[in-house]
Amino acid sequence: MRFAFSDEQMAMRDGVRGFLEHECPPKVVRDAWTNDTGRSGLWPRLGEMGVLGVLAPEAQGGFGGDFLDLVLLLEETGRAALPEPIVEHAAVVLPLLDDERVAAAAAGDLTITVAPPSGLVAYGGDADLVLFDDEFVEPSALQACESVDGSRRLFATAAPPASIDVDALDRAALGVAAQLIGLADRMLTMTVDYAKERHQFGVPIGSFQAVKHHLANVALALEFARPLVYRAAWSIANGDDARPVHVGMAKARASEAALLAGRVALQVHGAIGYTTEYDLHLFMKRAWALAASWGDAAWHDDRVGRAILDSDTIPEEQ
Amino acid sequence: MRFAFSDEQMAMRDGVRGFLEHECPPKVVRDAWTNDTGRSGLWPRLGEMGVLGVLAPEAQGGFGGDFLDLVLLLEETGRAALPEPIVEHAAVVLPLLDDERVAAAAAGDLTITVAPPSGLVAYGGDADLVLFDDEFVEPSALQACESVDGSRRLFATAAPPASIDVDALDRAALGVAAQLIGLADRMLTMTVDYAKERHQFGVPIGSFQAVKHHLANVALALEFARPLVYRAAWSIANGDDARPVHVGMAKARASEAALLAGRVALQVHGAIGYTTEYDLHLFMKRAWALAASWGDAAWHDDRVGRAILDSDTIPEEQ
Amino acid sequence: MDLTFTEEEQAFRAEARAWLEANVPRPALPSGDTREGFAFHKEWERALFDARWAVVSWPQGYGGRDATLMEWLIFEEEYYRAGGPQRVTQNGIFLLAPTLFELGTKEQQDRILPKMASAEETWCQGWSEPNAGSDLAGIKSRAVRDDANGGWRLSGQKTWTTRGAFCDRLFGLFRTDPEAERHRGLTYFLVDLQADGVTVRPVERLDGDEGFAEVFLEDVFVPDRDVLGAVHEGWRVAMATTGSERGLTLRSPGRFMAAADRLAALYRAHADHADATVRDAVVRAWIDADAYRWQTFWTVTRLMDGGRTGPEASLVKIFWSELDVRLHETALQLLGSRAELVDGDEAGWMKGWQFALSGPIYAGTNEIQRNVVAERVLGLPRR
Amino acid sequence: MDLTFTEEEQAFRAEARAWLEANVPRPALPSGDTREGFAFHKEWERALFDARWAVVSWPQGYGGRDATLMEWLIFEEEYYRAGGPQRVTQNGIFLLAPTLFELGTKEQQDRILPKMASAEETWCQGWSEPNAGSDLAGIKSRAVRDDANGGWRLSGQKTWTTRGAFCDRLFGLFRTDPEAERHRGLTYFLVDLQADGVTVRPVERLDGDEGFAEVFLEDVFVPDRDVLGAVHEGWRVAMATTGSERGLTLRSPGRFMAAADRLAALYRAHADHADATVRDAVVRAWIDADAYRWQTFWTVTRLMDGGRTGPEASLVKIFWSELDVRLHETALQLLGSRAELVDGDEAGWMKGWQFALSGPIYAGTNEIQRNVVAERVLGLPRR
Repeated sequence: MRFAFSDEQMAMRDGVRGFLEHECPPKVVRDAWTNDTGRSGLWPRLGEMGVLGVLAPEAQGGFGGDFLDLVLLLEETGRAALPEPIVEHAAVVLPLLDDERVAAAAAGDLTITVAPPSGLVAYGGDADLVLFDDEFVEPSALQACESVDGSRRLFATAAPPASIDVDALDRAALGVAAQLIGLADRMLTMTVDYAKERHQFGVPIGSFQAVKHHLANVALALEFARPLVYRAAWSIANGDDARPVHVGMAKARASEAALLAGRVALQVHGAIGYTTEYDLHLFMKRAWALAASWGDAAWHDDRVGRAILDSDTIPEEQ
Repeated sequence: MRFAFSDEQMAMRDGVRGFLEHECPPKVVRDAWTNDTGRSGLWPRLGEMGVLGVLAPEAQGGFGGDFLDLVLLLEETGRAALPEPIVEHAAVVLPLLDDERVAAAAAGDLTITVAPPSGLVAYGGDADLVLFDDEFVEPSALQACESVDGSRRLFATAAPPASIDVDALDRAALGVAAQLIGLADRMLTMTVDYAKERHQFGVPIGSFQAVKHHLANVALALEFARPLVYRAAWSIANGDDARPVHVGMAKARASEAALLAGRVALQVHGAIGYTTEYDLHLFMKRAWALAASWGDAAWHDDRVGRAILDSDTIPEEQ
Repeated sequence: MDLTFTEEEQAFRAEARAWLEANVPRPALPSGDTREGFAFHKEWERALFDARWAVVSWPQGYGGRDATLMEWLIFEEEYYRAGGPQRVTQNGIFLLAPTLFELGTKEQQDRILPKMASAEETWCQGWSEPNAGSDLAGIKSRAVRDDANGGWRLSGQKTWTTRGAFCDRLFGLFRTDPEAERHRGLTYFLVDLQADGVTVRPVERLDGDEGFAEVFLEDVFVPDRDVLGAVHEGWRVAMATTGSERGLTLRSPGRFMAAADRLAALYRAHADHADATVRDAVVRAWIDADAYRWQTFWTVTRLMDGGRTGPEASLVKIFWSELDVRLHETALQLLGSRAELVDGDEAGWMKGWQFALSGPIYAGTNEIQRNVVAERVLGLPRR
Repeated sequence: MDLTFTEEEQAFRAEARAWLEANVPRPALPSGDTREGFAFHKEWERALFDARWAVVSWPQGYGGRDATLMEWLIFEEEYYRAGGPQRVTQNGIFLLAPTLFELGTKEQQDRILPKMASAEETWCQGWSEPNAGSDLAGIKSRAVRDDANGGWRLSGQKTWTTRGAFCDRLFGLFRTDPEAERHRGLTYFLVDLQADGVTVRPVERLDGDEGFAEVFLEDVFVPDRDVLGAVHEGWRVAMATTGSERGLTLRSPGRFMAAADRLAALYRAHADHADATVRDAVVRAWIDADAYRWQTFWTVTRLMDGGRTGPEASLVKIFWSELDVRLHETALQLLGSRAELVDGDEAGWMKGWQFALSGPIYAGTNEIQRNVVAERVLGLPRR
């Protein structure tokens, strides 16, 4: 039993974090609310860096990696609220592509997104292809609709897909779970920093026990959700039979951690956080959207519950 | 619309409160843990005072009152953790008795208890009669069993009753809800007093914001549960068709308020509250037992839910 | 105790219901927290005023009906039951007016109240400042005496002023005694936002509406007749308002009963795929709205008997604000992955959720309110 | 990353499982927090020791197996999976022993550790005093120098001493410098409870067991060899213990995984009439137990790589203690109106509930722990 990432995986995480801190500051997310595509313009460079092609075979110019190599990078895209269909493209679609397309997708020459069970396709309007049921279709006949997160452009399919491959759904749910961990961490950091600076009654508001306990509760939720996400990434990477259960636990707790982080962040910030001039809302609204997509906490808890309660034997913990 | 008790009802409440403060201090409850009957010895005097006979016709020596006259008195018996089957006797059984028995029951010459759906009869061993289904039987063939509340003597029937009259169940559930309000109020008061006295880090622990907010949450639960209990008492007294829904709301929120009051009381007291030498456990364990009896919060919420969600129209609020 | 409504109360309810069913705008008005929407809402307020439904609890002379508090609650129930629009006059009629009735001069009452009720003059509040949020006593905006012109000259900045970009006038506290600190030396002013030296900058809120404003004042003249209460006594004057703000009038049970009914209807529409825990949350929200209704009848009966309400108002503010959050959170859970849409049929829930999130923050954060409950209701030491 | 167990780990697990399945007492032993029960538990501890399962992570020389932290976690999983009894030696082997290994002399280690592991000598902790609970630095019990006899004379009162009425020896802090205040001038002593001047009064806990004790000391002689660490440095010495107390060893994931499995089984037995919200609570408790397991593997991997764990230990204590409360609360909800029975087949849940309620209180209340998280993990100002 060794539950830690490799030095290479950590180094790649640090590289992507540094890149996004520099290239995807809140201003980039904010601009995506009003630009044509809702996107960052960083897609080709994410291809160059190998982020899009982590799951692509080396022969097709990919990294030849697995979900463990990808999960920390997706967490960073959450931390930055990167406005791109990167979970759909890099985590869901890539393993399903034929050789011609996989190289283009890994390089970032293509953008491919996915029609989820809701039929609300993220960035569908600007994508080259959309995975609908088990085929790739042109994003024609998509109806633009508006998300509370203005940098997350949604397009509705005429009808929701009839079925979703369970492995594809698990990769999507876990990719989003990783982003939710990054979002929660970002909102916690923002709020701790604000609570140290902001003074009321002659002291930093972070010195009030009520504020301390709110923030400690966020740290608690994060501390115990994060390992579930990494464990599920291992289960996907290694084809563990219980991966749907592991993904369910991860998405459920990561969704709740991010929603709690948003609630506490807004409450501690007060009115300033309630304005769109301040950056918090960019992350909070992304968290609202992602927590409910690819199955919310209740949906995944039910999924886990069926596995552990409706069978006669509980999955052996080993 | 006039939502207040009459001066007479308040005066009777004050009388019973004064009587119980003097005659039923914690020592009496504590003694009931170890004496033969688990009872207070106050039954005849409660009869004399007219507490047992509130619902009995005046012709039979009763008060000729309704549930509104009774509910505040039951709240006081909860505040004192009076170890008696008073809800079963005075709230459930009395309206069902024939003329001979009603006089004796009102006077306290009889003690009559009830077999609830669980088949666990409170004080069944020491009672003269037990209401089982719709008949009164001798408490024979009852199996003594032990409650976590040592002053609440339980006896199991061979089989649980086949059916319970819904009005009897509502009177029992609301009577217990009133006692839970009294218990919650008592535990809140005890804990506020302790938090003012107990010093740590050179200050009263009640000056810590975390302790303040714990106790404020108890006050909040009580403030909004209590009117539901009084409203349901009016609905029973006036035969309102929606009384099962009103009782359900009252028992659900009163149960939660009392359980929360117990949790917070123990947490704020710390180790001292965790000893049986201290009085808190007498009230906390009664709250545990009553919150789960005659339907717990989840059971009553379901009952309310069926009424408001499974019909096409929501009951008109008027 | 009599939990039936009197014949008068039933008649009042019936009249209100009939008028509202006939007059509530369909389709719903655009948000009153936008410049375009605000104009529509002023028209609606005018219609309410003309039918004497704008301020039912006020004296007839000022456009009211001398309604009892109980009748006012009934009106609120009917107003939200009928889907009545938000009240853009709220800060005036619910926050400033009680203070005017209590501490204003007859001249001020006669001059200000009728135009307030008819929305001819709309009011916003100027409490918060960049460094005076939860800590209101940190106010730095000041007023300097101008004897020559018989008034004061105000300078400083107010912030988070709801609808400040659309309103005509502002009420708030300014420091008239530069030597005094904290709660002392403040005065309560009524400020014309068209006056020279006033700059208003709209600020966009979470939901995209420009519902906030920053108000900058530079040497703005305010005549003595627009001082409310005694000079330097502004804190005491304002407390009457914040008292009522936290108390009954700000958010009466009617709106939450209506929201809970809409939530129950939303549940029925989604019952086939709704999670059992979400069903339970719907039931709890509905029960809590009902609990708020009865707790309010309990309080109002006491008030009508001549009793008073004090710090218990903090319990009420905590309860409705957190109920509103849970209620909308539950609706979003029912909508699932479609909850994020802000242009669909159910977009109102996401809009309402964002509005609900302000509840635990404004009018005194719920952290402050819990302190008040602990210290002033339960008597725990302030430290 | 490799989330499979090594062959060594699997072999270790198999050996532990086989021995435990063959040796765990059936029926379960009576409570070890009663005088009668304690004797049975000492026998069980002796059996564990003889099979070298008492202290698997200790050196072989002291009766251990030099097991890795990971193997220790595996043993804990198997121990609770097999329904192994509570560990009445816990305060010695998990709280005192780490300090002895770190700061004790070789003589102390050789003299004390073997008897501790075999339960020949049982240990209780003497931290709390009537006025030193959450505020441990409020300790008033004192030790006065006795040069003539080469030791110290202790006086004062310790309280909430778990199993103090049954144990042989006590470890705790006493004030050796009467001038010093708060954390200064304390010394860590090992006290023989049979010594002259010691009076122990059992105190009954919520669940009816005499699991607590008050320990009164009057001029009790303690030789120099029973001073642990440097004189006046007791606070620093004790922190090692409270560190591990809040950290890994006190409540490892194994017991909660086993409890969550029992809860799932209880749910299945009641599935026909269980409320949907209670089903959800069962699932959440099970997931949380699993989350605790993986958070622990995450931490232990870091420790085995030479990393350290600090104030994060407070997050762990908050999590398991509140999980334990929720888990038992859920079980009681499943039992419904039969939950209050303490003599039925399922009485263990009510007993467990009462034990769980102590979790958020002892070893530093969860309020204190949340302060630690906020100040030392998140870096918020202490004020």
